[in-house]
Amino acid sequence: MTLTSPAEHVDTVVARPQPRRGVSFRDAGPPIALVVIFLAFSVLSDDFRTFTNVQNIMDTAAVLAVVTCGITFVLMMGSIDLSAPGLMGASAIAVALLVANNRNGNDLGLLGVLVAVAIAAALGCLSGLALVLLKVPSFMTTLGVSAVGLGLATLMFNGVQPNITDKMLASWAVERFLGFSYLTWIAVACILVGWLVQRYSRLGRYAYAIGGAEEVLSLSGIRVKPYKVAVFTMAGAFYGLAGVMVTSQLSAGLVQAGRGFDFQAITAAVVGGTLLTGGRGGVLHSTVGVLLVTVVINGLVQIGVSPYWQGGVQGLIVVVAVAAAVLPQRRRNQVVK
Amino acid sequence: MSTPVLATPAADVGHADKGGPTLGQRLTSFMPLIALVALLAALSIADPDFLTQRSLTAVVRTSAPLVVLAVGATLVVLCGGIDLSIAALTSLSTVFFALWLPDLGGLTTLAVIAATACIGAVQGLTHVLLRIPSFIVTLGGMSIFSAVALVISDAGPVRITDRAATEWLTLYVGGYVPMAFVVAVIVVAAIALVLRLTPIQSWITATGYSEPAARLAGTPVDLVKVAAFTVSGACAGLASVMLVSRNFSGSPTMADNLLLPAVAAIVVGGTAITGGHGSVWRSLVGALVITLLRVGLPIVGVPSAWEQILYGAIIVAAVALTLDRSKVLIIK
Amino acid sequence: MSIDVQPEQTVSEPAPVPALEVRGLVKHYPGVKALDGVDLVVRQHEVLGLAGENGAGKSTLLKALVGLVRPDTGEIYVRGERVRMRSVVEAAENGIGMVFQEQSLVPNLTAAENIVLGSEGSAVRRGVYRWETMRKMAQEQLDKIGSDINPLARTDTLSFADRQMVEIAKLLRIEQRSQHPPVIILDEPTSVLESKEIETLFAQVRRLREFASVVFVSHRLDEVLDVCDRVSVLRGGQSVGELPTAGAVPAELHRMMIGSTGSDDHYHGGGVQAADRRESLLSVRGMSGATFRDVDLDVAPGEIVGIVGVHGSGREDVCRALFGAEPTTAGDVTLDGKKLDLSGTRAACAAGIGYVPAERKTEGMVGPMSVADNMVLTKQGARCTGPLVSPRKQATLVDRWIDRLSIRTPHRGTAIQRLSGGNQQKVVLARWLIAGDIKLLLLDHPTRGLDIGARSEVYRLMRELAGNGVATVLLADSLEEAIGMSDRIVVMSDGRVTKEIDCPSGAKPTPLDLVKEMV
Amino acid sequence: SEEASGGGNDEAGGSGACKPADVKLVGQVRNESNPYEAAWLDGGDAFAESVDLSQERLTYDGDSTKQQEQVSQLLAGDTECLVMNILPNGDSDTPPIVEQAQEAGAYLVTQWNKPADLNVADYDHWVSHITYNGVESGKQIGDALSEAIGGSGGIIALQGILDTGAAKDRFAGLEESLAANTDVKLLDEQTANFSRQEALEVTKTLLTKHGDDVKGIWAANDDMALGALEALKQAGKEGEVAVVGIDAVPDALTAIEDGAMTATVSSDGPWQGGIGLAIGYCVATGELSMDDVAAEERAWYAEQFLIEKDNVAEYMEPKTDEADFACDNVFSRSQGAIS
Ligand SMILES: Nc1ncnc2c1ncn2[C@@H]1O[C@H](COP(=O)(O)OP(=O)(O)OP(=O)(O)O)[C@@H](O)[C@H]1O
Ligand SMILES: Nc1ncnc2c1ncn2[C@@H]1O[C@H](COP(=O)(O)OP(=O)(O)OP(=O)(O)O)[C@@H](O)[C@H]1O
Ligand SMILES: [Mg+2]
Ligand SMILES: [Mg+2]
Repeated sequence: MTLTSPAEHVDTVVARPQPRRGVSFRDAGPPIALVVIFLAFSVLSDDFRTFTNVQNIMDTAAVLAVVTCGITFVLMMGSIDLSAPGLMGASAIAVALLVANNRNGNDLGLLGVLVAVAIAAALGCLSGLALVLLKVPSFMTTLGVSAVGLGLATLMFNGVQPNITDKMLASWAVERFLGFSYLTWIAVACILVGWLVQRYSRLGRYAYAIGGAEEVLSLSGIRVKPYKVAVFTMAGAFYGLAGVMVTSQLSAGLVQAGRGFDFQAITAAVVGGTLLTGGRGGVLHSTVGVLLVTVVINGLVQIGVSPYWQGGVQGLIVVVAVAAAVLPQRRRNQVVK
Repeated sequence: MSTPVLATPAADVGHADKGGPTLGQRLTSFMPLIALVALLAALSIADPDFLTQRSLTAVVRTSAPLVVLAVGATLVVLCGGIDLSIAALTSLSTVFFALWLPDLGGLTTLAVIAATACIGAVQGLTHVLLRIPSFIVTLGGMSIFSAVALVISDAGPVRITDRAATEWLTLYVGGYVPMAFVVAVIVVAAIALVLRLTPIQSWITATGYSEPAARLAGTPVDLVKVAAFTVSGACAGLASVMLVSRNFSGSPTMADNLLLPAVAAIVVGGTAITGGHGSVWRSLVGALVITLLRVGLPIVGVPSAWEQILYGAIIVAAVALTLDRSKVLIIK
Repeated sequence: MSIDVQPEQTVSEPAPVPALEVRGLVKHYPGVKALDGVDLVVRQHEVLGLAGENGAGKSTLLKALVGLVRPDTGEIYVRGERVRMRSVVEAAENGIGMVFQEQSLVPNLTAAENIVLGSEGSAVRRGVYRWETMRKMAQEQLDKIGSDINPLARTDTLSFADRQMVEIAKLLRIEQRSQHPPVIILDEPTSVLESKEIETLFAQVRRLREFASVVFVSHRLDEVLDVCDRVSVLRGGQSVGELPTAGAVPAELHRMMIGSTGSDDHYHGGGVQAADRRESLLSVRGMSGATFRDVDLDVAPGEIVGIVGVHGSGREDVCRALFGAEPTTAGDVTLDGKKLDLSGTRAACAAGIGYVPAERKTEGMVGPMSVADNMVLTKQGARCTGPLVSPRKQATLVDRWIDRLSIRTPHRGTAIQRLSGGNQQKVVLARWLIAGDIKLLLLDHPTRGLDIGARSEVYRLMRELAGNGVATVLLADSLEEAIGMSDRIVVMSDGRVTKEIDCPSGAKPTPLDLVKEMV
Repeated sequence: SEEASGGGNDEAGGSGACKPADVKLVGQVRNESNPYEAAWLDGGDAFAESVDLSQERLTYDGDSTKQQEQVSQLLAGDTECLVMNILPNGDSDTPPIVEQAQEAGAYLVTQWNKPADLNVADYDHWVSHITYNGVESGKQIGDALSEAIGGSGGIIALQGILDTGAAKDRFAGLEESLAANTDVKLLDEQTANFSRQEALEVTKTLLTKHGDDVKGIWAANDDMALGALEALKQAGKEGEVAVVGIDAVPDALTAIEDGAMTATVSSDGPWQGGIGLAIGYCVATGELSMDDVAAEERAWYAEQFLIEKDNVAEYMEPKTDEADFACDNVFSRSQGAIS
């Protein structure tokens, strides 16, 4: 009976909604918030709207942008990553001890940078392995690995501050190209790489898909575990590079090089529209978030908000920015965690 | 309406009382305790002096604020959210306590708890009404509370001179059991009891596992979430009173570093960070494990750098042991 | 067993090696024997139907065939060779692929990516995506089944039916993957499709038969008889026989499934007369929302009103709006003479409205919670004495309803996600009934995925409730169901109510009548 | 009244009669991952070795609660001959440590942080509290900065963690200095939480805000001063702006030697690590009786020096003299009681 029902004539083909290409409306919130906040500070402070300050903002954003690049892939999978402080600390100390420095005779130059990044990547890999093999939530594995990283860093630090004398590494923070420091360009390169990985590589797309529906990937015969591990490893490499960048900025390897970057990066990513539940957003979204957060911090100093209130006002602006950004997408029954 | 009677009888439905939780499943709920005992044993082997009554008393006394904080936040986690503001709120309320004590005297404790409960409720409302992820709301809350605490305390500790108001928390029940810990256990028991005896448990669980389904089943999802944040806030207030009783002062940054330990306690207890599965008892045990790690490792003589490495390794191992994976399908 | 048949295939032989053979498959779950020694033969180039009640073990059997379920004992032979399926990949290499009962697409990927997922071939070279190749590959698959979906659309922007087409398009990639004639398994592929799409699918199935074997599961027995060459029947995890479809009628098949004679009268007659509908229980005037405008609707106590309409007609959203789950911009809604608060689901529940959503897995039930907890989730009062939960009261209540609705579950404490789809649906329905205070039931595809027996029980239940004065709004699974069950049918199109048709027993309209109005 | 409770008892109050070998030495600082505190613990080790003991090194990660937890745990053990040399995380952390130590009968020396109204003389087991005069150091470097910029011009200030006594005292010192040098103008003040990295970022922002008006940078510690130096380097203003800090960490000394930095004030980590244990050890073993500890030696300012280019060479090598730790000499660096 059902089969023979003549209802088949019914399904008039309605004009199908064409898929959105490029920027969609629901992605527009954070960029608009960025522009609004930027304009607001420009009006409030003449010092803010100078080119030097824009340079300054970009330079300041560089390290956070690299960390956020890494964390974005983890968040895209729906996992979380708190290991940035430990991994950055380990790589900062490692690179300071490997390039020309005041502690030992090493002078590995770029190779030293690579080794430091590799150490962080290995630690990232460790979080990933603990996640997939021990089935411990990433929240915990990364927290644990962060502690391990800090411990390693403290061991390497061994009581004496390593200062770098390496010309190449020191120049990253000082030399400029087209008005911006090399570090800023490194961050731009990272964002570009991150974006290409996200859009054109299997790793990136699978990370995105894992956030959307992990079980479906297994049903399609894809082994997701290696990809998860790879994502954490890649994130670790980004943090490692960020640790190296901090070392370049400070001319010294600090165990605390990554302090606070975990929550800052997550905030930036979420403000930019990457969902903590995974499956949405991406490197470009996160970059907008990084700029937004940096602009707020810089702007508050520029307009002279009391240091006592700085943190509070930052927090308020972040909440308001996110509220404004989600406003157009509010739906009943929507899950917000 | 009379309940309808259906023609087809149940053929061979075996819903007799077999098939309840198996032994294995029961065992998994004891895993946190096993982890705790194992850790204690390891520490005692490393330093036999560690296993003394005085030392254990000190551990449970120390753990009380962490237990209370973790237990409050557990409710939020069970609902599928997270509360990152607990530590900053505790710091803020230590300042409240110290500032209000001269005027309110014995009522200060209640006033502080009421105030933090309200602050928690405001965060909850912001979360459900504005649809902002709890992570962001409470992250914002964290920095706002810190700023307020700095400003109202004039960026410094506020000493309390009248210790009578918190004296009771420093007593020992039966000479051995610290009152603060007894209070913490009572809080846990009370919350656990309310959850067990009322429908709230299933509302929270449903919200945590599947919010859309819970909502469409008419569960008061928003109410439950706001309530969870309120309790979490109240617990932060209580924890602050415990800290004040220990430190004789309020300070705008006093408890700031308790955030990650509290969340770690929740997860080490085996509560799923994604929501739904877990319990406040688990967080109690988790908090004890974390406290043992925080104080035990350095006291038995592990050097600072190795202490961090061990801490990292042990919390991961503890979660590997305690998390009941049959309840959490996908580990993110 | 010792069937070491010659591996080389000689098609000219009278009895060619079966494409797939299963012997003595057993699978235990805690408290259930999902498979209890199943035998199954899938011949080459045939469409084999698999029938059985909810929970008979069909999905479990099929999952065992693609390596998702590890059977306790039993053997699987592919083209005469014993194989051990350990993963979907292995199954695919053996030429076996499956469309799952619950949809399995990644919502935030494009349709194209979903189609090639896991078998990207040349679309991904050395880990790098080549979007154009991928789009072409996907387009090719979609063209095969005559779907006009844009391959670069994000999957979660597609309708349910479109997503099903994407699944099938994806499955057909198996042709590229195995050099042998593939075995393609479709577990209830039609339950969410509309007639036209079902036709397209069947055309595909017939095309597939040319070069493949197909295993097809559906609870619509007429479909099974129509498209299959042969039907195997499962009952309680055991094979109870098979039936050539030529000349068979649904009743015969149904008898085999349940082991006794079933009633042919699915819809159980009954209904209210037009005269009884003077005062309406639910009255909707000029309700508008994002996807519907100016909806007027009346439902009398004891009346079942079916809403029909094509995809995008807005009928789902009307239902959700009445339950407070979708915002409205205008309109007066009264229930029992009192103005209805549409601000949230809670108010709706309190007013005596019940809602059974179509997406059971994500919206209907809380998977990891027990059957009992799911059942009492809404009407907490029913298991409480005062404000406190009484475990004894809950046990009696839940067990009584498990009996009443013959829910197959090992225990009331079993997680609902372990039940078969049909049994899950019964639990969800029971949720609204246990307190006995329901006035209006909104049923969105309540029989989706239910076997004929269960469906019949749901119908009987609906009648029973109607008899007790409960008003029902039904979004039916098929036009026949709408016609059979409704006292009145409201046609919606493009967000508006376009027609109301009285539908009393004895003077039912034909599907054709409705279709004319729906266009 | 000055001779307060310390010597009240006939058993000489807190003075102990421990055998030297029974004494247990504990040094507790925030972490071992900065040179100053690592050197502090090493100084403690050096002292312990000199009396054939070993020091238990504790760190608490700058986490007040963790510090309290460790101290309670420590005091739950054997406390009779326990000597603790502790760096409390903040002012508010001192009272509970003191009370617990008093109750347990352990010998306690605290450094740096103490609420002003907490009186050491009220406790007989809290042997001593040592600190540097923050107002003084803040003023000294403020004056040095004024001089370096020629007595007039704009400066910016980088504050420490706002709720620490050290940060406040040092800033108060700066204000005193500014009151004396009226032509020097404080353009801006921000906190960089004693952190090198935060200082880098804050300074960069302030440099763009005030541009060439900035002639000098006052930082509440050397770490921030070093961060500010990096910021100057990145802004291409190396050498154009004078920078001062406090603590005399090795990097800062090097910077002063190189002329990149103007001044710092010494605080001697290794000495602090040793002296606290030494005082406690002397009292625990009875070599030093609490009766003999003068009231002004219960809470005192340690000697500090302004280090500038001309005298930096003297401080490049840390020199702790074992003679400093002899029981009759432990208060030799006192600059007088904390007022
Ligand atoms: N021709 C193409 N070239 C490159 N990438 C493509 C192409 N087509 C689709 N994609 C990928 O498919 C994804 C989905 O496309 P679409 O633009 O619809 O969503 P989106 O904007 O990325 O999603 P979101 O809203 O989450 O940001 C894109 O992220 C993009 O990476
Ligand atoms: N993962 C599981 N754990 C425990 N029991 C299970 C599991 N999966 C299925 N079962 C049980 O096995 C039996 C067979 O289920 P199955 O899903 O195969 O039925 P089905 O014939 O496909 O039913 P439907 O027509 O409703 O889809 C049911 O009783 C079900 O409760
Ligand atoms: Mg996009
Ligand atoms: Mg099935």
